[in-house]
Amino acid sequence: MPVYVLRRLAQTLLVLFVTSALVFGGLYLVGDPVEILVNPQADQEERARTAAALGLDRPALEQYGIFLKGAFTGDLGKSFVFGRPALQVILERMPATLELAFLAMLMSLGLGIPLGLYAGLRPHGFAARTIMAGSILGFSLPTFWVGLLLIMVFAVQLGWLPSTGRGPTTELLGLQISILTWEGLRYALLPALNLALFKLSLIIRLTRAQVREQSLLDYMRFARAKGLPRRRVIGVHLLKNILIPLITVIGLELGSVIAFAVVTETIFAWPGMGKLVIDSIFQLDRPVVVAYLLVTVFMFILINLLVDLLYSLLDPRVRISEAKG
Amino acid sequence: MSAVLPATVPAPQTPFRRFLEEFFDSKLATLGFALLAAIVLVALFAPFIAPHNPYDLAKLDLMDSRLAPGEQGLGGASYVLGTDGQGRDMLSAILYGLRVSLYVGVVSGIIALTLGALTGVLAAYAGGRVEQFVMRVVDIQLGFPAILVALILLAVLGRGVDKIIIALVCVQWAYYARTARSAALVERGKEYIEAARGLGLSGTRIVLRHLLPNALPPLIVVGTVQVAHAIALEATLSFLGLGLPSTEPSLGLLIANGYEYLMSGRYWISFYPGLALLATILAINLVGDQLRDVLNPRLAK
Amino acid sequence: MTALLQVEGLVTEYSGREGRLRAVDGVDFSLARGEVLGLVGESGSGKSVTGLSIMGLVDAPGRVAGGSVKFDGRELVGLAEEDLRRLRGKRIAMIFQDPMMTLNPVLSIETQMLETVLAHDAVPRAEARRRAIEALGLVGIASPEERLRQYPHQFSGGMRQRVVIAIALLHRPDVIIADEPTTALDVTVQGQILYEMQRLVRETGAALLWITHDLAVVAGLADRVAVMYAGRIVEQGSAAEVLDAPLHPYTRGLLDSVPAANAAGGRLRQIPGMTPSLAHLPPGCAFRERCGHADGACSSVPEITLRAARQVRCHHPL
Amino acid sequence: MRLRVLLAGLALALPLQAQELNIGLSTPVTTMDPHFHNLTPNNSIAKHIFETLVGQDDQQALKPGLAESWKALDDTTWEIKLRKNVRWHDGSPFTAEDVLATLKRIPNVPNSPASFAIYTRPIADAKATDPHTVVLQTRAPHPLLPNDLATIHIISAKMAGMGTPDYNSGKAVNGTGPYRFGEYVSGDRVVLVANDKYYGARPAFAKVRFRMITNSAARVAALLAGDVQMIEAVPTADIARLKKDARVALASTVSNRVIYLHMDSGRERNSPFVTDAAGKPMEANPLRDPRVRKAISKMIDRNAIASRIMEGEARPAGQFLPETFHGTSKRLSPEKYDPDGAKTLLAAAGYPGVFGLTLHTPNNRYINDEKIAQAVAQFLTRGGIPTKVDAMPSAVFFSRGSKLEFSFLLAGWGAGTGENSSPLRSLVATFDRSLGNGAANRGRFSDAGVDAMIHTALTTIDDTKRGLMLAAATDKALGELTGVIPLHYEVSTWGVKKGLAYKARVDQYTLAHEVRMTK
Repeated sequence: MPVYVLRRLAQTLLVLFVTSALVFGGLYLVGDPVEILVNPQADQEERARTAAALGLDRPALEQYGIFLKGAFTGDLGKSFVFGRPALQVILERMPATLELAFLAMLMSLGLGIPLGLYAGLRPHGFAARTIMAGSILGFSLPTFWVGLLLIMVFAVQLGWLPSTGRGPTTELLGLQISILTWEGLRYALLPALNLALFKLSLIIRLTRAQVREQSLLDYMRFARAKGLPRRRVIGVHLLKNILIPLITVIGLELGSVIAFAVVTETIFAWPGMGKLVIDSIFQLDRPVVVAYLLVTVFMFILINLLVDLLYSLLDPRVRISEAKG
Repeated sequence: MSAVLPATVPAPQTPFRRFLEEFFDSKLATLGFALLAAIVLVALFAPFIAPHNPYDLAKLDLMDSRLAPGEQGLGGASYVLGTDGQGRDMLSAILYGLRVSLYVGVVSGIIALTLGALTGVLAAYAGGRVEQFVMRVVDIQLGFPAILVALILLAVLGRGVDKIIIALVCVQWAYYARTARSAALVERGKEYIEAARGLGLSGTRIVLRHLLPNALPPLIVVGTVQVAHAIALEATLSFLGLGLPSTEPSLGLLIANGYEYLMSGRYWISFYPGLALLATILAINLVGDQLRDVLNPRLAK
Repeated sequence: MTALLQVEGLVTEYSGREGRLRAVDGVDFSLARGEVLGLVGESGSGKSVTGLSIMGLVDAPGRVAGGSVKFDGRELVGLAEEDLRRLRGKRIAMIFQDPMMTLNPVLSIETQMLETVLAHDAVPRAEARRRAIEALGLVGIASPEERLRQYPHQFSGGMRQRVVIAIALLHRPDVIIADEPTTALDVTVQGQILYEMQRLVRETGAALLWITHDLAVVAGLADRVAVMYAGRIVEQGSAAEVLDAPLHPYTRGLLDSVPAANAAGGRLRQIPGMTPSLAHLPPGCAFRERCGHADGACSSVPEITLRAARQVRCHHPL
Repeated sequence: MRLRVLLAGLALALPLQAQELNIGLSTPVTTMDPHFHNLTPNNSIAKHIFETLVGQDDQQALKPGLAESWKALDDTTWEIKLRKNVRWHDGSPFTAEDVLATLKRIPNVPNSPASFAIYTRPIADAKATDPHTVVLQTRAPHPLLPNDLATIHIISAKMAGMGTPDYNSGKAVNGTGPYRFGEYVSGDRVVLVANDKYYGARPAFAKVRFRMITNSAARVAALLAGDVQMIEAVPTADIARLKKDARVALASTVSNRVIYLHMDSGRERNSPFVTDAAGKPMEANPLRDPRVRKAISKMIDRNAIASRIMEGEARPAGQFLPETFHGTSKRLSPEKYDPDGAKTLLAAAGYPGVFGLTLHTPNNRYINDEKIAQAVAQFLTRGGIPTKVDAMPSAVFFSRGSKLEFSFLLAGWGAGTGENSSPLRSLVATFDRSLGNGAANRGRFSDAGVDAMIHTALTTIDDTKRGLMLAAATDKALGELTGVIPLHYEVSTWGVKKGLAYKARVDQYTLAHEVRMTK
């Protein structure tokens, strides 16, 4: 197993390198950051000064070379906008996004699996059809639209939850976390729900499809023939078999939830890194965008690795083949 | 379980007719199909059905902007679903928008599915280094958050239907590849593939006749979700100011344009396009669900 | 012998696109303590559904639509699910055809055995474990303690079926319904399992309903034989009599198509025609279109007639 | 950056107090260093904590700030008298040393993406003649020095050596203004607390929390939900509804920002987005002809755009700045909607119905920018010039625009100094790197007469004379030559909870110390 992990980490480095080159090149092509950073009143001299101060007066390849050199020592450059190390800017915003993604994932799993189970076990009932219709609603409505609707209903009309922003935070292992207190959680509920909606639909559908397939298999019948209570047949025999394929999806989706936070954070004024990166793209703050992508890609690969490990933990069949390979 | 219907039953009709019969067995699926057919027809013939041409700038009148549904404009024209901020007839815009959205969603979906399914199945078939390499590329692609790839790509490419299709294919193919590979992987391990290899069947034949069909049901599930996702993603990109040119709006873009009017009570500017989007995605999913059930040999009764 | 399991007029229907189908259409038989009954038929004849109907395991869109199943004097049709559950695995056990599919792939053998013990008896885990090990030993699995910790995929097909049998035997059930448990296995393994089953039934005194399409298996195992065709039992009697001198043309046909019964090098005899779809059964005797003896009388459904200790459902018994 | 989490958290949990004000900002504040990034939201926050020598009222008229008075001793020498009773937040007195330290720091802020050096560059020398008098020497006659000084936030000499990180953490933030630094969470909020020892009017709120809510619909929702009591940049779509809402009051004023069209009047041939009527590239560049530009101007119904697209939140423009500003023309009024006149002019120029255009516009920079462009295209297409719209994010737009990749573009200009010389010099003066002229002249309009007038005006110290010259330059550049086509002035609107009042400002700053309680 350690060899396997090491090999994956080595591949990760390669991936990160490719990522950085692509994004660097891409953003270089989009436009000149100086144009967007300087005050409109600035004259040509001030523009030249800005370009020089940010190292933008050098050829693109040289700029990338400088970036690479720094990257090897863990320095991903300074944000044009904030004038601070890009990595620091990102890491500062990361807990906010992670807690939102975590909460959203929790919601979509906590609701999606039971609902999907139900819809799969009683596929022809009224409730199941309602659940499935609802799930279609969940991924056909654009996130931004639903987001505003949630704000209008729960904050403006009903006044139950705060409309925007992040609540008070408490420190946990050196990170600022807001969802540990009820007050903080109140702020996180709407954005997390907004973010969860799409995944919730996906999980419901996947779970249902899995349930429908698995419940026809003989092991399910045998479990009942053994006289096991229904609770155990579904809760252990069925669920464990469903969870295995779901784990892969969940791993994938966690990454995409983090990325999709971009939209939700914009609407709910959630100070996470998604909102930061949108601003950074529009301001051509290249160091931040590159650092963000490196961080998320790294995180994603890490999640993937964890999923693979978890997978082999859950599925005895994989454990063996992994040992062989 | 030994089947209730004996497998040796004489086929009373061609497989295709059987497929049709099974497909239309469900009322819901029939409804979905009818809805989808209607939507596709409406989209195809939008220029003949639509009361106005929403793309013709010379025909738009700013003075008719933001009319409520049913209100009459200055020129005497009446607008069943109202007008948007530019004085564009919403009904016509929705009809034309359907066209754009379907085109973008379906074309990008088909290209991505073909590309993804082929790479995924080939990876599963080839195994070893090829598989490792392909799956690593897929991981890289999936590691890039879809919306960000699209954002940067579109920032570089600019706006346009072709550009958004490129962006959507780029962010979607990996999902299909991954799904196809894992489905094919399960099949690859099965005895009949060993047998097929043993029989000396060619690689292409095994891939095309055995691996691909078995990978199809999960691909269709992913596909129906992804087409819907593509249409919604396109709307989101438009919301963020990228995507399609605003003078030729898709449904998503119409919703995005109407977004700012939501708070002000001018609901129709984004509500009706939203309804159309919902109907489209609903229809696609109803059809997709039934397709999956009918095509899935394990679910067949 | 008093009947432990008494099945009378059992009807199981499936509702589908083509209307309601009777997969089991008025089946009667009984099973006595310690007896082995072979239920024989082609695939699709309804024999598996009969087994499931007894267990109360028929899933939607199917349902037991009529008749009665009495177990030890107690009516099972219409019994509350919880009461049925208490019987399943405890007093009536079932073994399925494909051992590769019967065991849950992601749970260890230990989990799958212990849960069966604990579902019916409130005993400490250690006791449940002891019973599991004992059951594994009983079916001839070497070093059972070690194998207990393993997962299904670490077992060969034959070994898995032994595990399944061990699970079925955990509570020393009164009735075991075995649905083609050897069909999916290699011939040599098949022989071993058959031998074990026979031995175990004799040791535990359980009654056995052995569902199969293989007459050769029945010949060596069963005390009595019932032959099913298109949802109905067409012939029933002691194994020796039915196999030696079948009364129903269908039984005859089945016997003739067993390779051993044919002279070496000679042409294999077959039943003409195909098994009909339940949806397109001919009116009257279901076998009539494939039967050499069919005439006008066969357009009405034949009643069961008794001949000594044998039953046959035919207008023209051989 | 240290987060005063618990404190803020408790405050959020409490019911709203009269002494607390929550404001929803439309753009993120990126730093607490008043000299790091010359950006409206940053300057707006800085104005609470720091002060400038010269102040500006809500109409950008100059008024005393930290300086009691200023006067030009000669063409290049200015004497500035400082206010005497001012103390820094840390208690130390404010003196001329602080001013000198500030002027020295401004050009030397490392990594600054947009420095304030454009305002200090004209100053050749600065010295203190006594603790409360500063004498500034300019390189050339520079009449706009007081306007420039109105943008420079004075920091205490003690903190001049501190870097931007120290400001962001709050360690170095030491001002003289009505509010003191409380907390800054990047991308989320800025919290300020009242400076009770302020020499001027005491601020009405003990604590002000600025929250960055960039999405405009969400900002309105936050106001309606009561999460904030004030928002800036109320979106035009919601104005009508908010006007009717008894819970809120609106404050608005015409701003100093004009939305205009720039045309490629530089290239003689092969302007990239000028096509013939069929959409094929065209060699001739009709946009060089002032009559064509005038015709385009006449095709546009500014009132329709103001009322329909902007929902009344704009005023049709005839020049760069509303007439109340210094140096504006008294003769120019918004071009009348006159499609027939336009046709006549086009015919006279020899281009009736022979060419088409693509109008490039940013889609996230100005209020309704993309929609205005669509409306313009609508009018032009109907007027006989088939026009397409290509909208893009401002990052792409300005990069391409400055590389002269467009033929016809929509942009906006806010006169930061509050004087007409700013747009004249940047938009219509001939592009000249050494003079710093025409930096935003993306149409490369050039006219020697206009250049000469601007140059003279910029070296004339006398305000009245300079004003007349600027007005004359405007008449020529816009009225006569139509160097750019002004469309409208944006109206800036703030929304406040009933019971509060805000005097809307032309410079679009949101200043908490200008918010009053009405009951």
